[in-house]
Amino acid sequence: MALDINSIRADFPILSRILPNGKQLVYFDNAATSQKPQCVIDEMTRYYETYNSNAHRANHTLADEATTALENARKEIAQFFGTKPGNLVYTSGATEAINLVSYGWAKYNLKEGDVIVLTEMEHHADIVPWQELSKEKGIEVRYVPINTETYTLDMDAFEVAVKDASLVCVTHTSNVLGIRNPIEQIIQISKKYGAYILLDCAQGAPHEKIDFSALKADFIAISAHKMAGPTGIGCLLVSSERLEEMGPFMTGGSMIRKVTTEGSTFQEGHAMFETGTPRIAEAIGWGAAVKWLSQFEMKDIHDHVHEIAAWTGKEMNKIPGIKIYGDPSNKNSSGAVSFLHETIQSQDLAFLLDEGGFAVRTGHHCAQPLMDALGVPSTNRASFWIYNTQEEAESFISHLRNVCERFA
Amino acid sequence: MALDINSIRADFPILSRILPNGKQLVYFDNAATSQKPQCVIDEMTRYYETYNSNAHRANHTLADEATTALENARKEIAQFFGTKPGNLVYTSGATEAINLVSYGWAKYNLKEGDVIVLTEMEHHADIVPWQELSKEKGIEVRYVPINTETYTLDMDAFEVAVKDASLVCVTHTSNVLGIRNPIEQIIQISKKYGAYILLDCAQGAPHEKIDFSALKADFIAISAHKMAGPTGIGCLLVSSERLEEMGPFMTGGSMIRKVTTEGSTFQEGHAMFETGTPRIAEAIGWGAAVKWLSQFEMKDIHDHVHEIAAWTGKEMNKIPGIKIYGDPSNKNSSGAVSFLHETIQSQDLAFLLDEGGFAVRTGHHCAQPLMDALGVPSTNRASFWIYNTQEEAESFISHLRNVCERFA
Amino acid sequence: MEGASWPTHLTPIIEEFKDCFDSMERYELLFEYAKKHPSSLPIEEWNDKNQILGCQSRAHVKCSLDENGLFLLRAGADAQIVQGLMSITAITVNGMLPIEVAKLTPEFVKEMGLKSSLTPSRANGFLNMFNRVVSEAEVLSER
Amino acid sequence: MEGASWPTHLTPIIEEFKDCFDSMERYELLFEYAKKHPSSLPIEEWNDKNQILGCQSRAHVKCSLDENGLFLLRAGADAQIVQGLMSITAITVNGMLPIEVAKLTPEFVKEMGLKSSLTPSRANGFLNMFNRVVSEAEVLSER
Ligand SMILES: Cc1ncc(COP(=O)(O)O)c(C=O)c1O
Ligand SMILES: Cc1ncc(COP(=O)(O)O)c(C=O)c1O
Repeated sequence: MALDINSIRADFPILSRILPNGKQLVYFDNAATSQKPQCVIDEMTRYYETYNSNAHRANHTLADEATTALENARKEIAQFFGTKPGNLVYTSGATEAINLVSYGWAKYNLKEGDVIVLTEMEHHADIVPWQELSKEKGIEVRYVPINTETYTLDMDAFEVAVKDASLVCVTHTSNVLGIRNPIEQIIQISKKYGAYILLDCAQGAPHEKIDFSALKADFIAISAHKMAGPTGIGCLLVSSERLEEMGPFMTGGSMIRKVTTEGSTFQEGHAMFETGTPRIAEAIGWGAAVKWLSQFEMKDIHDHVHEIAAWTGKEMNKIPGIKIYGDPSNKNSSGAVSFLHETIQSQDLAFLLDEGGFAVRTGHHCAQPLMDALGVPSTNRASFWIYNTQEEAESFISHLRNVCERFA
Repeated sequence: MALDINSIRADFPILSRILPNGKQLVYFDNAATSQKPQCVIDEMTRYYETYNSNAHRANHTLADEATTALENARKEIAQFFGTKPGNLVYTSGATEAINLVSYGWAKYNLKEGDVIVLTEMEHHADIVPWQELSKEKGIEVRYVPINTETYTLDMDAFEVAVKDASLVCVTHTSNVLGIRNPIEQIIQISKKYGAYILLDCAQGAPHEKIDFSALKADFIAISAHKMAGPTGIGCLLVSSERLEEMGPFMTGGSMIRKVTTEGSTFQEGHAMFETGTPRIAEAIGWGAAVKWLSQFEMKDIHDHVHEIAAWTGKEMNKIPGIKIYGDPSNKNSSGAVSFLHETIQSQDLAFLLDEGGFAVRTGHHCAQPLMDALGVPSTNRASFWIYNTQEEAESFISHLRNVCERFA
Repeated sequence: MEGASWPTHLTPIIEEFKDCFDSMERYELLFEYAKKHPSSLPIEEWNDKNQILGCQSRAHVKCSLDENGLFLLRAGADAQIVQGLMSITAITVNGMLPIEVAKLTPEFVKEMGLKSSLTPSRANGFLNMFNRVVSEAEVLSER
Repeated sequence: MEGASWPTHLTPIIEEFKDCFDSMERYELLFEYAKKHPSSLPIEEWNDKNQILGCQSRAHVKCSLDENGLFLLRAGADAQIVQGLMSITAITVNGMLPIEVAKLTPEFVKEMGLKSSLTPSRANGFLNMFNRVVSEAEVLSER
């Protein structure tokens, strides 16, 4: 079913923003963060205005309401991702979720000589924690290369790398290339060789239904802010088997069972990893975002975004001097289109696009190893989501063509 | 100058809340979390509605506005705490701030046999991280006892414990007893013996001007949500000397300088500890909270709260069967008044107070070692802040008296 | 909902609560029921096995069948509100067939005007105890 | 503000920018200035010492005094917008006394209608370079 984009746009107050230079905002920086529908903003406001209270161990009405809302959000979000509330650990985002796997699971379960497999297209969030662990514990980190013609993972190299690996950490979708990795195949091969699997779904979750139970991954990291939710929250989805193997990471209140001056015992399950005052407003906001998203089929969102991205890619290819990194025409690609102009430097291009009201991201996108593989220091990246329109893409292409003609 | 409480109350929409049982909310759970003034809620809404964008490496208008707001908030908050923006590391709260000291400083700088001094009145957030570090690195943890008559720290025992200590971790103000520790003296003695000092100011910051430069502590942990700010954010204040000694904790995007498949180099200063998408809305909200607080003298807030707490304590003492833990009459005490009834169990009392609309907290308050020292499993705790009134305290005492008469 | 979801011998107790002037009076009544628990579990028998987890106060439950194969609930909690609710639960379930007990819902608490005792995050004291009773009844009915 | 905060020989350039039809035209003009940088720093001389930190693009600055003790700014950036601004800065400061350069503010960029190049979080390319020039001028004026 086609989405009613006009009515969707009406849910996002920011989309009518006029920039200081008088231009209408065209927001094409969705891979960095998405905008938030009014209902998400309102739910957080309602929390602060009517029932703000610390959660857990609640013995008054407000605390009870806040705790209930917090736990209902967990249920809602867990269900959205095809898992149980007990398998969802709230974190501050995908980055903290991956650090939690490193500190809370790998630290306790991997040993010197063990192998972790990454790919060249990982975000720094899925590289640096493993490099640090590698330094500390003598773990070997391997990088699966990408084919720089097709921009896809070298699956032969993957199969070689995974043979004696303990953990495979792969991004569902590249935030730079928009390429969606063959995660089902990656999971299947990893399992064949007995390796556990962490999926970085920061980019995948806004574009595709992530069904944790069906995928049978061990860990999945997600950020709320890229999928209509607020800043400051995300989660780690973790299988019950891996959860059992985990030990404490950050410690303090709430995650304990009993504290004495002699020592402490900890809660079990997700509670062991959620210490301190919870991100209450954030969880409630994310719950509202997931509810908002649930009125659509993720497949429809993907198709809509893909259509714009594919068209934009096609038109960009017609502009002399523009080179695309990735393959927006691929049916599985997400809405991220990375490109460079051969003579207009990327920061300059960003400025000139901004002058037209177009918000695109420019830089290494926290993926320097991928930049190295592509042989460029940075790219410009336009990334689309549910509320973007064909008209926006058309005006973007027309402005880009104009800029290229005048500044090349 | 006396505060205009009526006009202050008008800033807090939640205070006019009528509970489901028809009672007017009387919010006395401020030590758990404070309420938020409208301007704080509005600033976050304005962010989401008009300039939401990922921050840093900004090359478009929205990203620029978001980054500027994020960094202005850092300046505002740092200034409020008497320090420079570079000495403030954003965390998710006081708990994460203390874990950051443990993982980011102590792990790199303490060794087997070193001594950490805590007190019996610490919150679990300032106990469990040190117990964990102790297990991992063979560090000795000492607990300074409290005098259970005066509810104050045994300073003689402190002076003995600190003699060969490397780090002293003390709460500025007890969240259970309301007792404010002699932190200036503690810092001075610690320095005399060459021990570094971490102050847990989660409870201190809402009640007193925390001047990091004047105090000359090494680390200070703070939560925004207890001082009119949003959930999900707090900070670690850290001296430039200690900052230099710190190494990476959570890793990923933003905190790096350069990532290659061979290894990575990191940013310096606070940037090394802020990885992933920042808590943008939260920082902006906290900035607004600090601005809101800045219109008052913290001393006036303290005096106002102290007056209510002292009066409430005095009246409670007149109710047969009620025993207070702490000394609300002490001029330095914060607005937390812990109490128990000799026959009405604390959970029952919490329920019966809630029936009257009074939100008080009941439990071990994440301070089980203190509960052990006091010889009780839990307390009821009423805690006051800037917007509470003498009238609220009077109706509370009258309801409490009634409950005690009927249920004892 | 069709019909009452509790045994008829509970109705007079429910009525008693409904007749209370206000919630304070209801809680007074509940405290009285706590004192006249028909089969309270003495503190000596409280142990890890019969403890209810997730409770903020200490609460213990022991379910068995009497010589006639009928349900016997023994429960003890240090909070009187929880103990009062368990007392009423015991009055309700003692002497019932376990298979009947297994079908019980805590609906009656709402009817008594003590709804706030039922919200899962707060008084999980009582709700957790009640759920334990129901699941033990299920097990006992399968014997 | 009282009076212009830039040397008078900058005024014709500022006027040139003010006469532009729109921002796109202004940036075209800026690109031209980037090309006619009076004393650009060749890429061979870019090194860690003269690199501007915190820039998103690569930018390098070398300040010195000529034989007459007058300021000479050599700068190179791979972004043309930054290079254009540095070119105009060089036109401005070259031949000035270092003590005068030390007093300069980047006000003229705003006046030229390129304000958005000045926000600290975005184009810290140019701002950081400019601040480096001013602080090196300070040092050089104390010689
Ligand atoms: C004294 C003290 N320290 C630390 C904390 C932990 O703060 P947070 O839960 O915001 O991380 C609290 C709050 O409960 C506290 O009262
Ligand atoms: C693929 C990928 N992984 C991880 C992250 C990190 O997410 P966050 O910054 O929300 O922690 C991002 C977002 O930038 C991403 O695109």
